[in-house]
Amino acid sequence: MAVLNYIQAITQALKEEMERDGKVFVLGEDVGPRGGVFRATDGLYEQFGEARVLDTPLAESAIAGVGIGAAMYGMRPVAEMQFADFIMPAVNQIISEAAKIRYRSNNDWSCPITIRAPYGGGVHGGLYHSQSIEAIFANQPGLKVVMPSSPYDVKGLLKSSIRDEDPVLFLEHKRAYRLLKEEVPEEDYTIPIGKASVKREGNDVTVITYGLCVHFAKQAAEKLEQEGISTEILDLRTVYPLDQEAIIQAASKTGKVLLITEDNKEGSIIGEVAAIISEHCLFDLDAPIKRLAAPDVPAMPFASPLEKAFMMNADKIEGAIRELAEF
Amino acid sequence: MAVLNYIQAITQALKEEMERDGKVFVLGEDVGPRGGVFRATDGLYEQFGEARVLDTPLAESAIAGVGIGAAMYGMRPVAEMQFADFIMPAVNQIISEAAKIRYRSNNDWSCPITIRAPYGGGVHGGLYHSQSIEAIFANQPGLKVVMPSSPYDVKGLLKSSIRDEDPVLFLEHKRAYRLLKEEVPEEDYTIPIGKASVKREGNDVTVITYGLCVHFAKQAAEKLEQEGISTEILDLRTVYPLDQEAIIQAASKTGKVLLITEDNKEGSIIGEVAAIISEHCLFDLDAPIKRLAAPDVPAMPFASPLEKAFMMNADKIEGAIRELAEF
Amino acid sequence: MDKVILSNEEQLEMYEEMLLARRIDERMWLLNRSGNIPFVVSCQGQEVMQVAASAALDKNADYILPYYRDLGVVLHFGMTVKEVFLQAYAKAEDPNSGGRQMPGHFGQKKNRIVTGSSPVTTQVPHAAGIALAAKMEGKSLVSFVTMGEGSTNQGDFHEGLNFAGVHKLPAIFMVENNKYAISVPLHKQVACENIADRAIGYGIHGVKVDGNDAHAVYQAVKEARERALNGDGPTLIEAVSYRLTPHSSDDDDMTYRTKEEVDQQKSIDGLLQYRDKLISDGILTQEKEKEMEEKIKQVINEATEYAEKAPSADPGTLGDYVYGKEGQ
Amino acid sequence: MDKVILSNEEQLEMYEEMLLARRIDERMWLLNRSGNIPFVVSCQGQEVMQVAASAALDKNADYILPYYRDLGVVLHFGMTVKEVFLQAYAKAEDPNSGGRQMPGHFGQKKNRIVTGSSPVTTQVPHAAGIALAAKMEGKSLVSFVTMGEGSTNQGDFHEGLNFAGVHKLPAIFMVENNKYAISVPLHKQVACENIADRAIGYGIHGVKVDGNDAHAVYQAVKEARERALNGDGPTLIEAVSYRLTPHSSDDDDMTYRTKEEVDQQKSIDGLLQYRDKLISDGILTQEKEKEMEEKIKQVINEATEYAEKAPSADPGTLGDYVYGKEGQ
Ligand SMILES: Cc1ncc(C[n+]2csc(CCOP(=O)(O)OP(=O)(O)O)c2C)c(N)n1
Ligand SMILES: Cc1ncc(C[n+]2csc(CCOP(=O)(O)OP(=O)(O)O)c2C)c(N)n1
Ligand SMILES: [Mg+2]
Ligand SMILES: [Mg+2]
Repeated sequence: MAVLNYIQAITQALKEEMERDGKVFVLGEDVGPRGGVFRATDGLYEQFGEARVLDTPLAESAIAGVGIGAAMYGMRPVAEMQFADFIMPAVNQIISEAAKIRYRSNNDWSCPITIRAPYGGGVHGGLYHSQSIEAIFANQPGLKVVMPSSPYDVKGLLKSSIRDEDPVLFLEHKRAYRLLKEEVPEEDYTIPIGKASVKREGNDVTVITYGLCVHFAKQAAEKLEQEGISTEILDLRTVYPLDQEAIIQAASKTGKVLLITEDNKEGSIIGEVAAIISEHCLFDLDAPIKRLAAPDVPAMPFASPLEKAFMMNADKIEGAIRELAEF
Repeated sequence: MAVLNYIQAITQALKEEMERDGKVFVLGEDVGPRGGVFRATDGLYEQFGEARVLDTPLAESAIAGVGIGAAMYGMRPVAEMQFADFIMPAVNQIISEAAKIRYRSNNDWSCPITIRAPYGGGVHGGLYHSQSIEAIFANQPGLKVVMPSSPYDVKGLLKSSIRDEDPVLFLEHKRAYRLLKEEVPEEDYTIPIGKASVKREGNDVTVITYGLCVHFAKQAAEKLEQEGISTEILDLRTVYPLDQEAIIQAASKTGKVLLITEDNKEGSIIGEVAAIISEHCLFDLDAPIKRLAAPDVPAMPFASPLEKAFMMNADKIEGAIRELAEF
Repeated sequence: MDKVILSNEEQLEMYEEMLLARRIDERMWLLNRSGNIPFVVSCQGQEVMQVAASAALDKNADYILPYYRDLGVVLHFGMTVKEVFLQAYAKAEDPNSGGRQMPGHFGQKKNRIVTGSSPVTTQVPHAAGIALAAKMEGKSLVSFVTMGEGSTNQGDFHEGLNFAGVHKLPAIFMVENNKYAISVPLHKQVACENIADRAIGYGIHGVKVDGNDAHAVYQAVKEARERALNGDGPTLIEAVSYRLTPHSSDDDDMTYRTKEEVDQQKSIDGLLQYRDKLISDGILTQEKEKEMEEKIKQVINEATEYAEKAPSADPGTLGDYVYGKEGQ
Repeated sequence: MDKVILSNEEQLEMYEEMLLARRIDERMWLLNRSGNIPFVVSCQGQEVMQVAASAALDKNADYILPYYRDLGVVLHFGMTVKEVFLQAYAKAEDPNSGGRQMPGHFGQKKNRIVTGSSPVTTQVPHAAGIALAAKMEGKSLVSFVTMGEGSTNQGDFHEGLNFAGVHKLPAIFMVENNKYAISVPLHKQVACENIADRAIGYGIHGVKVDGNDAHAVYQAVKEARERALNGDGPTLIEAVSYRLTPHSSDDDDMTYRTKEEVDQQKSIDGLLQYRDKLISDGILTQEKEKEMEEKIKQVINEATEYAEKAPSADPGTLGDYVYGKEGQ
């Protein structure tokens, strides 16, 4: 097994899926000879040619919409949004079309498209290259929103997404691309969409989070272990629809719940997680549900001091877990 | 004081604001001679002329974007989306632009636009003329989302929105247009954005909701009163950003909370409301927080039996309040 | 391409299909006004271009992405009259959506009628995507997509046609220019002389035809299809006619146009023009016409009756088909 | 309009502004490569069209909506070199955004430089909106908006130009065609011969000019402005040049184009062409040029130093200006 970083795992998943199934193709801005601005599609153009690795015009609604058309025909398009922030022009195609095609046609048509987009901050991207956009799409039945937290997960989940019968919005944390490394099997494997994963067992405090925050939470938990604070970490992996059962179980286990997101607090994914807990296992709680999130400002600023103040990190999480443990 | 229905109150607010301030103008599809497909702009074209009542090309991103440009210049545009479902092509303009203009320019520029859109179902509108779309926008600091529940409120809140220094997404329930009637003052008045309103005092169960559901909740509460169940109803009025204080107070008051939305359940506004409660007054609760919402299907179907099954109504609410009261 | 010659048979078939669409639409209005069905959105005034265009396609291979007025198109591609009424009544058996969508939202996979939504113009990039897929798979087919002229002002029109142009896709974009977008007249929608002039901005072929002239439309689509299959890329066709009814059964068109204007347009109704031509060419006789009308009436009666009696969707199915089977 | 004659003075001023933009940009790359500033997105190769176009506007009345490469435009409209460096260093005093946005995201209300974002082309409908507002208020001014040629494929381009066309707004849309959208070459972006050809689809005037020819650009914008103020509606101008640098400091352009191609383009660099012209016309002398360079260098040095030392944004301001004062 080779150690891969997060983006290498993505590239490998794409390559393997394209080899496995001739109906899989990728389209997006700069995905061709350039191999993507982050190099997620590195080498694919050379291997599969321009018919299956399409540099598109700069038009996100067309990238999604053309992909949707091809998916309805029976292909397995993997569309790339260069940055998640630039998915906004494609919202109509994703929400009005992709998410509703199966339901509106009473199961006659379907739309097996995967839309990949790098999200998240801490990369000096400023307001428009740092956003967490999942909340916009996390109220759209018919759509699935997957946000893997590690190289192993990202490979298995991307394969599942491409093979899924329905549209999947696949959000990759761009800071994770080169930051996170781990052993990733060369053989084919998939990870089920819709299932959360316990990334760490613990008894004092339950952290529920997703994406890059899982990494920060692990760092914090390791540190706190030395203080004798034992942290359970549940990685949501799929943020829509949520794995209710896993959430209820993890929350009930310790009775003290810390929900973390890199997104602005109000209206974020973790609000729904809190709602599920307060609906299903309120009486198992020993402390109010605590949410740790970015401040409610439009997006992460560029200047380092501001970016740092906005961005989630292990220290902020450590403090919050400790506070909860001491409650 | 005259009795007006909900849409007449809107028309009156528009007319009065256009008379008051020459910088106010309306733009949208069919808002001119046709007076809007619901007739919200009835008579405005005749009174103010085509320079201030603009029939636009069929292009929502331009309706929003042109409005945003005019607002940055110093005008007070009121843009109409013909149906809230058709706001999707304008998401980029609303989220990337309107919501972020003040913040990104460090207070140098601002964007005082009001975007009106009729939302909601129960009108035989099928999947694309019935949607609740507020959740998509309820994670965007810089933007305000207002959803009035009555003719009195809609007039006062629309005036506040037009006068607001920042972008407001103003969502009107299209079934309320002709269903709801009440006395509406002819003199000028405004209602503050960001403040919830107690629509009914009660001691047993707290209902927190917004939009047309307030009407249904009132009907249910009246009926239950005869059974001796006393219901407090908090109308959120502004669903983003939420009035936390009012929510905490209303939830704490009875300790039994029913949250209601016409939207799909997962990821809806009421998830955030539940999160606020579970963060701030968990120990004041005597029952798990209960949520009553539409099923998680892509949108409200057209056929009557399906529409009825999807749509919120007083009976469903009555049952849920009773259940909670008996907990 | 040389001028296509249509046989008498073919012409009669086309005419009958146009007439069928018209008669169905008229029945819909009756049913709506009598409170039997909640909503109608009409094809009246556009049947000629719809049927003529469809007739120039290969209904056993091509994919169509019709918009809500395209009754003539879907009839040609195999949707039965019964099915059309089932969707008007929003019954469970409706093959388009099982009653989930409003009438006029077509979709039927077995006939390659691609499911459509209400937000206009989203189907345009889909048409490009289907053409792209067909090209990738080396299939000899085209995708044919229609929209109103007002809808050509949406961003998706621009993005879809540009994509198709760059990739020289086998797609045909037909704009049914009926001069109004609900109440907004053409000159408030666009400032250009012709919608077809937009083709040059996408490096594709553009052509404007009289949408009331069946043979002109047929010829234009035939040529566009040949171009597409020859690898010469997409075509933008603007077919001009007029919307003879209000926008829908919820509209009152007298708030924005005059009866005189509508009456004048009714006098040049393409359906009547084609009828007169077929009569004067000796292809249609009074007798044949009567036969046709009777047959159509019977089919419509049967379909109406069937649809009216057909069971409604079961509320228990509300949650079905949000997602398909698991993806692994 | 007759050919505009520019005085020697005016020509020298334009040239100096172009040169200033180039020298600032070069300094930015040095600062980036030495680790002083995190990001550069360049104007190099587009200074000529930027300054020439701006010079044809009224910098005391017109509104401009520049895109990220438009250093030449914002300098002309009054942004100081110091301010330019303050934004490159993302310092609190940066008038564009107080360090909140990446470099190249301009905005300065006092100079009518309209705040911009990163998603391309959103500024195009804004330009229409500003022109609409100006028209409503009876002001004698135009809005001038620029974008790359790749950005003309976004829906907002189509919707914005169509709106401006229908309402005959006093707006000028200038496409800075530098032949690439990051790695994607022009022929994969569009299939049309000229971006300017898109004008016909909006019923507006379209013109293509050599973006390396200062006087041609000046003339085109001057005429467009006159047209706008005369009520003759908007103009689409395509100005063609080449992007001489990688897309940004994060890009490696050698993955998608050759050094030969870039070198060839450098040999026809508009800035050099204009310099040579001014020299051969006897307007610029070696001496004057040296003076200019020295002056520019000094201004840049001072600005760099100032910006480097200026305080960063205080994290305590992170929550400021999400909303303004209350709306009642
Ligand atoms: C994105 C979007 N905006 C608004 C509407 C509401 N609407 C339905 S039809 C229509 C007019 C369409 O005009 P046109 O494209 O000319 O087609 P026609 O109805 O004239 O055939 C409008 C505005 C819609 N369906 N979708
Ligand atoms: C909506 C959107 N999609 C993608 C991007 C990422 N991006 C930034 S610049 C660029 C290329 C722009 O090309 P062009 O318009 O030709 O301008 P140029 O950079 O060549 O001057 C892309 C794809 C973006 N900023 N916005
Ligand atoms: Mg029309
Ligand atoms: Mg370019």
